[in-house]
Amino acid sequence: MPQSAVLKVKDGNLPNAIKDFLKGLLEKNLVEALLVPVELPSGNNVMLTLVTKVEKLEDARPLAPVMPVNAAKIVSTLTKLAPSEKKIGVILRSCELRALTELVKLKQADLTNLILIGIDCLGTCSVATYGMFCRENASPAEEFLKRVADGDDSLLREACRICEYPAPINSEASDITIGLIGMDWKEGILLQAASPEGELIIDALELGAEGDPSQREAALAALTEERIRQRDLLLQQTEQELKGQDNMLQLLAPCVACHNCRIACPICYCKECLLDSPTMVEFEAEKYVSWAEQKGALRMPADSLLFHLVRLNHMATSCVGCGLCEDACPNGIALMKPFRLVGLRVQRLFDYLPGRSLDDELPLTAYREEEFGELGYK
Amino acid sequence: MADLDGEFEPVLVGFFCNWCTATAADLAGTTRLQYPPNIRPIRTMCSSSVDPVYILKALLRGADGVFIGGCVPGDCHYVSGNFKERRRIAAFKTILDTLGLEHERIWLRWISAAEGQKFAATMREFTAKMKELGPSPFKKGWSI
Amino acid sequence: MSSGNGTKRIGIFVCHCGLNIAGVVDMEKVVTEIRKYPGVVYAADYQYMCSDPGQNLMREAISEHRLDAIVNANCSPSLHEKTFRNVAASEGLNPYNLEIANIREHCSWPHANDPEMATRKAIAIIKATIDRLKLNAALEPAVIPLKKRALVIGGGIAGMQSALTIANTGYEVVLVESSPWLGGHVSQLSSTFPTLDHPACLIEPMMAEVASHPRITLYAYAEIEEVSGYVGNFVVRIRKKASFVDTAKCDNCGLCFDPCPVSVPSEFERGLATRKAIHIPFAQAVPQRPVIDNESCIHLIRVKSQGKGDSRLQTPDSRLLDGSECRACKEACPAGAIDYSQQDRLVEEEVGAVIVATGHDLISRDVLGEYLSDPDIIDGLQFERLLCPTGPTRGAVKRPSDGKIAKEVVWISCAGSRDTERGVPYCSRVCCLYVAKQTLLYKRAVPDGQAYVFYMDIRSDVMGTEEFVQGMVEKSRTMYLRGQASKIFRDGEKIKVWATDTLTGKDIEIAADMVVLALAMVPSTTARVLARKLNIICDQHGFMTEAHLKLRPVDTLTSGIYLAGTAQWPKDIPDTLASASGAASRILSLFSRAVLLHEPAIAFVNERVCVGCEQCVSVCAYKATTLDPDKKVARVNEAVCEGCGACVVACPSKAMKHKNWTPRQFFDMVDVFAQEYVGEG
Amino acid sequence: MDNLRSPENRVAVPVTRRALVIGGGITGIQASLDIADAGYEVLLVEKTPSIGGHMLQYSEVFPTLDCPQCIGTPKMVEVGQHPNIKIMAYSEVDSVSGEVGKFTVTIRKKAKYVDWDRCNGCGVCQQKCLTTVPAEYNCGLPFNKRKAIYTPFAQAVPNKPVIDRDHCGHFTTGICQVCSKTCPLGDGVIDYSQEDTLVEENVGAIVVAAGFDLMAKGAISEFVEDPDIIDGLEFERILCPSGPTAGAVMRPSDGIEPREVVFISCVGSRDPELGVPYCSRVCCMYLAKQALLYKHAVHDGQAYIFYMDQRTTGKGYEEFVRRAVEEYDVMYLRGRASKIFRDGDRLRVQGADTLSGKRVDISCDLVVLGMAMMPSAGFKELARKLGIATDEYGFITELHSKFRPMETSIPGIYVAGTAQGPRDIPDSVAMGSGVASKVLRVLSLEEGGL
Repeated sequence: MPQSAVLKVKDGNLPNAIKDFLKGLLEKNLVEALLVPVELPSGNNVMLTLVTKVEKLEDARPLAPVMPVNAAKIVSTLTKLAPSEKKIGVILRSCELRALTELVKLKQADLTNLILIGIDCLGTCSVATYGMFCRENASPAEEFLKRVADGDDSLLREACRICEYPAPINSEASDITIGLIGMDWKEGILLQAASPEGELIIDALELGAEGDPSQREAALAALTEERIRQRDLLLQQTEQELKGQDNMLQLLAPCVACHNCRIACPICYCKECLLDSPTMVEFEAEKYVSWAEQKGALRMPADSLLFHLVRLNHMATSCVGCGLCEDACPNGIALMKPFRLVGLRVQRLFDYLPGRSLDDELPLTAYREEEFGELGYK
Repeated sequence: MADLDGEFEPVLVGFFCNWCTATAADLAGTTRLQYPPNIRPIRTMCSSSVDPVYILKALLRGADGVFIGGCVPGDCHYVSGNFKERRRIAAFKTILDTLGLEHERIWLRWISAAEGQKFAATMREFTAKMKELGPSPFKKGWSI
Repeated sequence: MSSGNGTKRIGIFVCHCGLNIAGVVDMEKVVTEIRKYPGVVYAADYQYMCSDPGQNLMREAISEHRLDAIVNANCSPSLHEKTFRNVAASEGLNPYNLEIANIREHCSWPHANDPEMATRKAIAIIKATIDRLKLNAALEPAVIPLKKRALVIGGGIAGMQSALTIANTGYEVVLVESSPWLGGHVSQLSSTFPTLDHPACLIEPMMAEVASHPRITLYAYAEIEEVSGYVGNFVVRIRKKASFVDTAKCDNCGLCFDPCPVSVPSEFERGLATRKAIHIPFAQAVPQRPVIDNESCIHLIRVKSQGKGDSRLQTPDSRLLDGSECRACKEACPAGAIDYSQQDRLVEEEVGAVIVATGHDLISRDVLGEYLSDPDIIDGLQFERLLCPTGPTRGAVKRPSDGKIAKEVVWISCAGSRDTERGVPYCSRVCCLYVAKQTLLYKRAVPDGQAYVFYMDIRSDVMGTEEFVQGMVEKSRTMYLRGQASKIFRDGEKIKVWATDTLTGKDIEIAADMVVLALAMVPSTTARVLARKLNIICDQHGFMTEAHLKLRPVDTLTSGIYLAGTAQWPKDIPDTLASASGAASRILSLFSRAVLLHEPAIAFVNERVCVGCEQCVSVCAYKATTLDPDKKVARVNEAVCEGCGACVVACPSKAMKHKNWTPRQFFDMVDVFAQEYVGEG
Repeated sequence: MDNLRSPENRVAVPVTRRALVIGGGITGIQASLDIADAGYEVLLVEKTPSIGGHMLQYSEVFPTLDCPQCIGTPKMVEVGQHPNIKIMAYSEVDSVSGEVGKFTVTIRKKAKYVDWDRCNGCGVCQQKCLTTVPAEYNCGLPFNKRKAIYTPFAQAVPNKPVIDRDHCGHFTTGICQVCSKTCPLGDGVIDYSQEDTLVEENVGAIVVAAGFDLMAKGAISEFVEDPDIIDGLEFERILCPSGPTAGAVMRPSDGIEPREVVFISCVGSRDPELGVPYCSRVCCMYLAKQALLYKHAVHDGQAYIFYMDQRTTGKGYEEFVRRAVEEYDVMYLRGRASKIFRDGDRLRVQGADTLSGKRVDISCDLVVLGMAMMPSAGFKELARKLGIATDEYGFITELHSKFRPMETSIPGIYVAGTAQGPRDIPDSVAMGSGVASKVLRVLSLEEGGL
């Protein structure tokens, strides 16, 4: 069976080519439903939509450069209680695929009967920016892609500007990958299968000639290198700016304890967050007053630093850097950079890359007898 | 926070594993080994039951240092609790370190039930080190 | 006065311990301070609270002040927690409503030079203990029903010794042996060191007693299919393998053996003789009943293959297959006991405890490169068979290739043992001694023969064996050569052994008639699979791992499962029997209780909050936490949880909690300590 | 299988459902716990003032290097608090009569000169006592002494003191009454007039777990007496973190840290002429362990071990010795040391390496002798009182070394641990559990089942 194929782009219309590919999946009964971004009737946003009828794919916008919700969370919603009995195809960006892998390890999602379709992502903009961009452009996705490919990253969210994984890294978890990077979008894009089911799809869709991945790989390597450079630059700066209690408190000053950041986070999977639970927040007035007495005053709601540090402690090993926490903050706290920075450090400590493989053990439930020594810290 | 002479006396919280470090502390007492009185002992069943959130809570509320004492590697009463705790503390200290939040205030040490001497010596060392670090910045942070 | 749990009426009892505490800590100050603390309704101090007057003081205060929670401030909880909890219980309090504040070992003694600070610290410790106590739940030990019936896996001497010890003390035993007969490796031995007894005299009564014991249910030719449950309540599914002989009808007349056309190497004789497809291994085998081996019986092979529609048969004798079906044994049987249609049967047994006594095998010779597969290079167990008066040669030391008496025999100790490259790194413990014994018996059988032993260290460390080896060397004039054979190869009639004697530094060549390899002991092949079914751990070699090498050498980490004999590690017969009795006594202790009471301060799940992420499952060293497949929430097996609290830390939402060690209790204690200096500095 | 009565000789006698365990070391502790946990009463008789035995004296135990205090003291506490176990410390068996199922035992409670029923173990008397004596628990090492009124070690169970009459100022001079006067409980708790008392107890079965002692160094005449030539037990105390030197390795003569240490295996063992012919079974391992612990403490020190055969037959043992050689550069010399003598402030050990055939001459600071294990002192006398057979060295002869390793020549009296022969801790503990099953069998017999 073919490992890869070129998906021809008719009339130079890239969105249509991908849409046709998706329609093919439904028409040929390769999947019974598809979870894809679909343009809302309002015309200024897309949302993940579970599509079962081919007609409804007309408004599908798989290339829309916006991520209102991390798709891993939606897959968790769909499959957590019981795996799907019908075959569902899901389109996922790298950060969504990586988050999904983590959620599977955390038993919050089940891949049974899912066809995972990874797609290259050059980056996304905020929902607001996207809305504006839609008003200004007839084909916003194509225009956006072109701009980014030409080196203009001004529209990108900061998380995307430093994202070193524009392509899905987890080839074993996705069945098929739609490769855009390094391809001539007017001519054709690359489909790569990574599972028998992926191969079956390429075979069933009768796409013809095998593709040549080398062009994409070269472009991807260059892009990744550039992104890493950007990332290190930004994080280095972040580290200098943030060090110490005063700087941290400066950063968190606008925090009103709404905890939207944790709701947006694909890794924060708890039903009831410890930090919202009676254990952490229900105290008698007397207790609050005693804390106030100790330091002369007490900011209310209390414990903003505690909240963010405990959240980091819970999710840093699995943080995929999607940056949605920052987008969710009503007061615009720049959470992405410190979380990314801490995530990288903690992940390096255990040589762990979230989303790399379902077989990698979660660092905090494992141990090695010979590590770290007595202090617990290198 | 200061004793009668006005010298800084750190507030220290210790989580001691029931089977080893707490017993070593008993032995240190029984043998009348002297160490500074700053440490406030909390007995836990296993070092692996010390959640970083307890440590954080202690630090944010005004403790100047937190000590976790577990069994010597291979000796854990619950097979591997000390190893699991070590990973958690390593990760947690990395978080604090990255954000410049003085991870040096958290110590994890293995002290077996026979090591009364080591317990006393470690408490002396810990207290001295925390004195050297000075008061924790969280101590007066009313807005944390 | 309100508090975290304002309903408790708390009493504080501070002990002077003579001057041990009171000489340092200011008692009056402590009591005055503590009396003011929220929730405290009574506080008293006394010279020796553990003394009778002290305990009486507590009792009176409890009833007079209607106390329902108590902090005793005194010495380490390891000394008197039990004492004071008993006092509380005698007044009707739940023992978990009493906590100890250790102000002696952790305070007055190590801070004797600083009474001021020690007093402060004592107050802080007591206050923190009060706050923790406020949230203590009254716990009752979990009551676990107990099935007083034991399963013993393995019918060698370890298994039989365990089974008999338990059965003779009055409990029922289920004994499962994978081979059709009892006895294990010991039944193959010619004699035992150092006393040179015939093992049959000792194990045959044992086998007979097991087989006829009213309280032992014997499943020979059976395997453990599946084990579920936990201590006190295991459910075991046992596969009874088809023997194709109806034991109810068979009277063991033996008429079936001769007509059987199939001859295969006998396992019992370790290939030194043959047996038929229908066979018993030796005359005194227990139980007394033949078994048809479906791997070699051509009738059964044919039936099996026809069932699958497969005509490609590979049997020892293909002629017969071309023609008629063989029914030789069935035709010969006067009792009509042969039943080719018999099937494996699954039976279920409920037991409260399990002993694993699956024994050992010898390491496969294939891994030891230089040892040719030559008929005259045999292993120690084969030599036992040669020496045995009832063995294939009736005790004559004939070499397998041509039946000639072996005049020069070389023994090689540590064949595979202590060999990190090809074999196993450990010592097999019995080889040095059985090799010495074999050379002695060899000299008795072949007085003009010469024995050579290559060894690394002579390990005769069991009582009586040092003298045995020394005496034996003198008597038999065995040549002990310190060194390892570098090459063993056939040279015509002889087998040449090359080696270097490391004591003299000289190279040696011996032309031997026979070479005996003291092969390393390894766990039986099924050990790992069985361990997985039982949820116990194997070490890297496949031996079963004990709970603690020193202090719980016959327990496993899974409560209710114990180890006996060489399943755990190479052992000689006395150590095997001691460990088998030990495992039995652990079970007898267990069974002496009416029900099992389990420490109640263990983990529990708040199902409303649990998301089923299984982090608690991953970190539990005892597999006490599992996921409820229907509710998708964690579940704690109360019988198995040891109460370490690792799962609480692993649980991000703290749906998992540790009774009386809850996060809130830790927070409250931390708070007391961090707030001690309110208003200062 | 048990050596109870044969069926034809069975008589209807009531079984005393109660066991006597002689010896409070780890074997006796394990046996007592197993019997008591099964619901029967146990009388545990220990001749020293505390249970615990030799294991508590060790620094760390092979091959896991865990600390015996961590694993031993909880068991001791469990024994001390067990409702079914009665500890009679500082007591010895005086005589035994009767037979299986109904023994009568007379026990001598040695005079402690302290009323243990009233003493609460506060320890004031020990602080105030004016007389210091080398501590038996520390093998008489010079670093840390005990008082004339003492508990052998901090975690003793029972944790109550006894007066050592031979050294107590009251008995030697007739004047001193410091302990009595300073006792916070006042009158009569210290009782100089106390005498040995005999008590009679009925039991159904007896476990002998009297343990071992090391052969005295003086028994080997070829090695001179020297403070820096010590035995394995003394070195355990020196290595022990809670020992007299708090774990600092120092030689007894002057407290200096030894740079070179020579360990000699088989001193007395496997030596039919000067010592005993049998192998003591644990020396190979504990000397390897001591060499390793020595290297832990003195990184740049050098350890030499003279040995005859390396006997490392237990679980994880072989690997342990390999570690000592490969990771810690412990130098193994196969051969016997023939001579040790003082050379200035050092010692010289001369011997032969039988592998190289060369003579060896090592200058060192400390010599540790792996002395042979012997039955504990006074054991022959105990065996005589019990009427059980012993071998020529004094170990109890079991009924059959292969098949009845725990049964003595008298039905109802069982043996476990090193009283039967040298063995290590795992084997002793397993045997302690094993012997309990023998006892349980007797105690659970139906009326008339004997």
